[in-house]
Amino acid sequence: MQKLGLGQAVNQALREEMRRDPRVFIAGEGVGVGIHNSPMLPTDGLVEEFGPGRVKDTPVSEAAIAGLAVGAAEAGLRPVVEIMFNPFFTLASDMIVNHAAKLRYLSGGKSSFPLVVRMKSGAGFGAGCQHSHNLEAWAAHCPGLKVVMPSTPADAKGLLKSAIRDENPVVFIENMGLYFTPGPVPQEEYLTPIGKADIKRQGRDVTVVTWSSMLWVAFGAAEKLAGQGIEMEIVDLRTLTPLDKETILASVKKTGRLVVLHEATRTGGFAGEIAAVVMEDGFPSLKAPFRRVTGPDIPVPASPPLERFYIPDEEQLIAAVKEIVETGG
Amino acid sequence: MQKLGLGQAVNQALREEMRRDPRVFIAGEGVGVGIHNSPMLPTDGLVEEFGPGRVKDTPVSEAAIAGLAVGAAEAGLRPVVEIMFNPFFTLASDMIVNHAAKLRYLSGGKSSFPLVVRMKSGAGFGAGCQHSHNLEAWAAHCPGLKVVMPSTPADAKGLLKSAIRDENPVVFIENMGLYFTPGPVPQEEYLTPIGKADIKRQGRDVTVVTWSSMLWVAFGAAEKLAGQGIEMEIVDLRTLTPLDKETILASVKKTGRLVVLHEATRTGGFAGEIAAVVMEDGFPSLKAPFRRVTGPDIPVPASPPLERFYIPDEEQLIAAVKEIVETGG
Amino acid sequence: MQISADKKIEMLQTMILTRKFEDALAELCKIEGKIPGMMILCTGQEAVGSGACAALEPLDVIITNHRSHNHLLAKGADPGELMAEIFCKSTGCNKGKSGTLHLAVPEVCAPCTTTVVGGSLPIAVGQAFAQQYRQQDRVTVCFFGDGAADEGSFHESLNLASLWQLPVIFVCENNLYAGAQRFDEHARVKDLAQRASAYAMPGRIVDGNDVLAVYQATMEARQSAVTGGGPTLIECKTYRCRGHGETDQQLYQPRDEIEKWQKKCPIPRLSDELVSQGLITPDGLKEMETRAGDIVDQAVRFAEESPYPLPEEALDDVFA
Amino acid sequence: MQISADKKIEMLQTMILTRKFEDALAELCKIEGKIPGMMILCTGQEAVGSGACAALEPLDVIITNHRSHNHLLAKGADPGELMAEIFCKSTGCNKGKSGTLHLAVPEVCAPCTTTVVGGSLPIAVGQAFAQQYRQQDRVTVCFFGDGAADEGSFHESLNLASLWQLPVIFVCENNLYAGAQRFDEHARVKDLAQRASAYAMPGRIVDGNDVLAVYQATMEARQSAVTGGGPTLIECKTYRCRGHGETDQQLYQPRDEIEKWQKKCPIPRLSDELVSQGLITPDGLKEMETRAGDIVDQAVRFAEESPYPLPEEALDDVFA
Ligand SMILES: Cc1ncc(C[n+]2csc(CCOP(=O)(O)OP(=O)(O)O)c2C)c(N)n1
Ligand SMILES: Cc1ncc(C[n+]2csc(CCOP(=O)(O)OP(=O)(O)O)c2C)c(N)n1
Ligand SMILES: [Mg+2]
Ligand SMILES: [Mg+2]
Repeated sequence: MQKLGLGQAVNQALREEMRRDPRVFIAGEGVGVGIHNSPMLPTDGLVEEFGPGRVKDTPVSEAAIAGLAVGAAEAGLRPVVEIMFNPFFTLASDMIVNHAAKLRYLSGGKSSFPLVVRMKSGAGFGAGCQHSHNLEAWAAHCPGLKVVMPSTPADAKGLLKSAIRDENPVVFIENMGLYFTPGPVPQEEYLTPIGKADIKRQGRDVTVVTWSSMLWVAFGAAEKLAGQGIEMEIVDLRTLTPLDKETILASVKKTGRLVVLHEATRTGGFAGEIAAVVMEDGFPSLKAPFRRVTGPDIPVPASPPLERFYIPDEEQLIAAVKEIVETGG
Repeated sequence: MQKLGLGQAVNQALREEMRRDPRVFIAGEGVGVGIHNSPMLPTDGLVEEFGPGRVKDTPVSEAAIAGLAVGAAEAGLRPVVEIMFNPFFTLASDMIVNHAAKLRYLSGGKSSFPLVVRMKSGAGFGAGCQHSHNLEAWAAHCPGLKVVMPSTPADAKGLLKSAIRDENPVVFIENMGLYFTPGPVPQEEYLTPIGKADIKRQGRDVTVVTWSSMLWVAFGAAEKLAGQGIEMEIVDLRTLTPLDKETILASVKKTGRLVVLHEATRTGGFAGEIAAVVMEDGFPSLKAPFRRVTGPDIPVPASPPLERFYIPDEEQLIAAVKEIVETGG
Repeated sequence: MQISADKKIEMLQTMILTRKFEDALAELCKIEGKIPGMMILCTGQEAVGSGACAALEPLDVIITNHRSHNHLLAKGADPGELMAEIFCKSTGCNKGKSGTLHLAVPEVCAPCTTTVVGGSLPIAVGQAFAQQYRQQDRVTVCFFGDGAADEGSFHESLNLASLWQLPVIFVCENNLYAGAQRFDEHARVKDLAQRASAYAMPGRIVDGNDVLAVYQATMEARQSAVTGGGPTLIECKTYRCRGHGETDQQLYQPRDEIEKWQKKCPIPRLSDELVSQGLITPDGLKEMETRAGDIVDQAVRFAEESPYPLPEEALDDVFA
Repeated sequence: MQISADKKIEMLQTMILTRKFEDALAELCKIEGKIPGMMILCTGQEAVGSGACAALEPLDVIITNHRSHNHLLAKGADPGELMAEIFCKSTGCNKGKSGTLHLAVPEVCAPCTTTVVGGSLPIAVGQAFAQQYRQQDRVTVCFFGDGAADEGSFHESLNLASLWQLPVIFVCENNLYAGAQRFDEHARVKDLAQRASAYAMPGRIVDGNDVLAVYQATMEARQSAVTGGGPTLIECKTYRCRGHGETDQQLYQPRDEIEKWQKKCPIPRLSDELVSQGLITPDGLKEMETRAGDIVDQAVRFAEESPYPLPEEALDDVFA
């Protein structure tokens, strides 16, 4: 099977969908001609294949980029726009949250807004908190939006293709750290369903719910814990909304213990939603307290030791798991 | 004691602080001369007392309003700016989230940003989802911001005065429905501490954590349930961040049961954070599943029957409480 | 440019219909519980939407804002469905989800109305982009107020539209007020049309109470747009004769200013001209008014008699 | 206006110091693991910050952006603490929290640097408002790029500053590129200075490679601002001789364009003039370069020898 980085997988999805459907176009800052030239990047080579009529470089104008998508989607196109980094979601958020997500409802179901907003996210680049700030919880709190955060190149390809074909606005968040680690991606056409979590590892002792790059932290911890006789089940959410409650609840029913792992800051992060769902509908299964392993409640700092301190790691996850496995009933 | 609506209490707080401290100024759309003339409104009469030099009417420019606050706060003033309605937080959010909340950290603690952003929120006015959208969970997910949502006029006055004196950026959200119901407010000078929840009703059977206008729904339900022998303890959060975990945990320890009630939409709402905290640190106290009573996952609709359907009510809360009181261990 | 008698009469009709429609609302909204939410009317500004939309083809798009009734009626929206939506009834064009503030009528190519000030502009850019992408001979008209011209979205939208030479016409309804702020209290520039120069875009100033002038300016802008000449900013100078909304007592608007502008009302201005030119008889005019009144009466009756949506319908239409 | 020899020499010094500072960084950042994050340099643009800051008083404020090294050095920031922060060390001016992108130096009235494009403008407006509110004879200079002039925040900020006649000077560093986009690919207007007319604000075009012209324009704008004349937009036409950041291969910048502009380098332009006017001797110039080199060497040594912050320090400084 071909091995691609997550950015390359995104690239392949964009290419396939643009070839399939002439209504698909992409727009954003540097999506055509950019300052970085690397085949690992999501929009690499697209302007060469599809031309500047379908690969639109925009000014530095996030509200206009998002509004372009809203208007063009209603008019029948399939916009895939890029907001360069997750913190700049703020600048596009009126168009995405007050418009893309609401205008269909406001029309009484007459209009639709089939658009995708792609964003890069994630700490680890020494760029600091104005470039690294995980805000998936914002989008996930907005009815009318779907929120997708793939962890593997294969999922990224299948999910992005589904997002482009979805009749609704989809926020698609790519962790940049995943661009540079190749993984297997089926060459052929396939769609990965939005709204379905994926059990990436089976285990009987504890359920770890995670998404995006944190999956790989979970894998690392799972391996080490396995050596100590603790079997972690890893639920890769893939889609935050609509949330696949069934998969989460079934796993917690099996293991009786829940840890949520995400890179975003702790308070108000999406781990809370998982906790609430399990406490509502899976309470009888629970044998032990809940644990969150998340970024601390600080902006992402630039200096390497500080930034490493920010990013959740295997040790923290292992400690959290052990705590509830040991103390739990 | 004087009886004031929440808007009047805010007005009194603004007046007292502006008299006390010449660095305090207010700015926003229509904060001086507005389209509504009512003594119940928060900025009524301020331009008459303090003049247009300290009560600044701005153009319809939310980013500039928020940026004005950021710059002026760093320069040593005490800005209290108004973003008219909570959904327009989107337009100001880059300045508030990427700047007010982060620039102190980015300066290594050298700069500070003592500013208050006031916003009106709440459904119930038939204005629809572009005016009514409760986004407190967004602000509460941003390290560096404090988030205050008073439920009573007395709290509003004391909390806003604390917010204005706080050295940090505070997001202060006022439910418009509370403007028109007078309640007792001490005439004299007092400060209500930010970061402290308030037990508004003692009870042994179930803890209801709530904030802002939903407190009054909780009161109504509590009274009815008391008639049926169920005693609700009501924890009025008042401040979402910093979150007063101690008060919540102590209450749940006492009652063993938790319901969170908020007007915002369900998925990704701040109820999740409360659930997570209790499941982390209060798990052994819990006798029953958790329940959330919240707005459903829809934009706020305009039509009265639809909007009433949206807003959480006493019946829903009573049903949720009974469910866990009856089924719980 | 010669404007046909039929076209002029069509515009007069639209203005009269709008006025009757809104006069009825002004009364109805005083009745407690009758109409939910704010009531935002455009009395005195009817020439803008009526003139601009008269210059459009049916498949041209409009994107409008909180002060939308005239724009939508002028584009051909059904008055009954509009009225029912304003009443928040299930027969409304948006099943009661939108109410008066976000009326969306995709059937007449008015697919989105936004009350976020400045929100109409980026969306119009997107619509115009789709028209250009598909090489349609269509344009998008974007309505917004003088206040909206201070939002960041105005700037980003005009820049992008000009850069890509999109077929969009930005129609700024400068009614001299944004909320309680007079124009010169929120912008120091004398004419908003001047702002077009920041994007190398043509900017035109039009007497917004002269429906024929608005029509003509829009025709020219449309012609330019469909022949690759790109966008135009048209500033229509007009006046908000009523308050921002119906609960606004207009304390900040000088009485004599209001009266001066009331005398410039676009409706008699055109009807007098048509009568004096013999294009319509006084009886014909009266008949036109009666007909408009009937349409509005019927719309109100339809709205009044329609049921509210069922509570659970609130859950519909979030996702496609 | 007569510019004193001392002033000219001061500006030359600043430019030389910046160049040496950034030349060192250009080398250092090639070493794996040496400097975290992006490396964004201003080679060829040193005249802008050097000229503008030379026109300021110590208590005047500057708010800058991602391309900030020159602005901060020109305002008097300590090169060692800047360098240490760029190295992300605990002795850096922001204890390693900011790194190269958000250097904040309140001690020299450069309290915020933002890498959100366009973010510097609303903050500068707030700073200038505070200066006006307190009736200080101070101004705020806001640095931003041509790309930032397309953000909504540009528009809202200039409108508000003009409306309130705030003492702010908007210095637009038009280096012909925003990321990989040439100026004419992101804006159709010929000169960004033109945009000032949208706010009834004076807009000036300055040769951004002529430090004396930048100084003079800033002096005049400052004079106007402190005497109640309000804000000015100054467009400094210059060129980004290096890539957007050091990993940018500049494939989209024509080779001959780069070479043409390299020949216009502001440093020899001024130093040649000063030498030919006898204001400085060739030896004096060499000495000046040596001194700047020593300062940079020392700064690098300080940064290299400084420790990283302790991991747990990440938790400090969120709240006051
Ligand atoms: C983003 C945003 N800010 C504030 C408001 C509140 N608001 C509604 S209408 C209005 C004034 C708009 O003035 P203008 O654009 O001139 O339109 P007009 O009402 O005069 O037609 C304001 C401030 C809003 N709806 N949206
Ligand atoms: C809001 C926002 N959008 C996008 C970016 C990514 N970005 C960083 S610098 C830059 C180009 C800025 O160009 P310009 O303003 O001309 O400044 P220059 O880099 O030329 O100095 C972009 C798009 C950003 N930092 N912030
Ligand atoms: Mg107006
Ligand atoms: Mg540039």
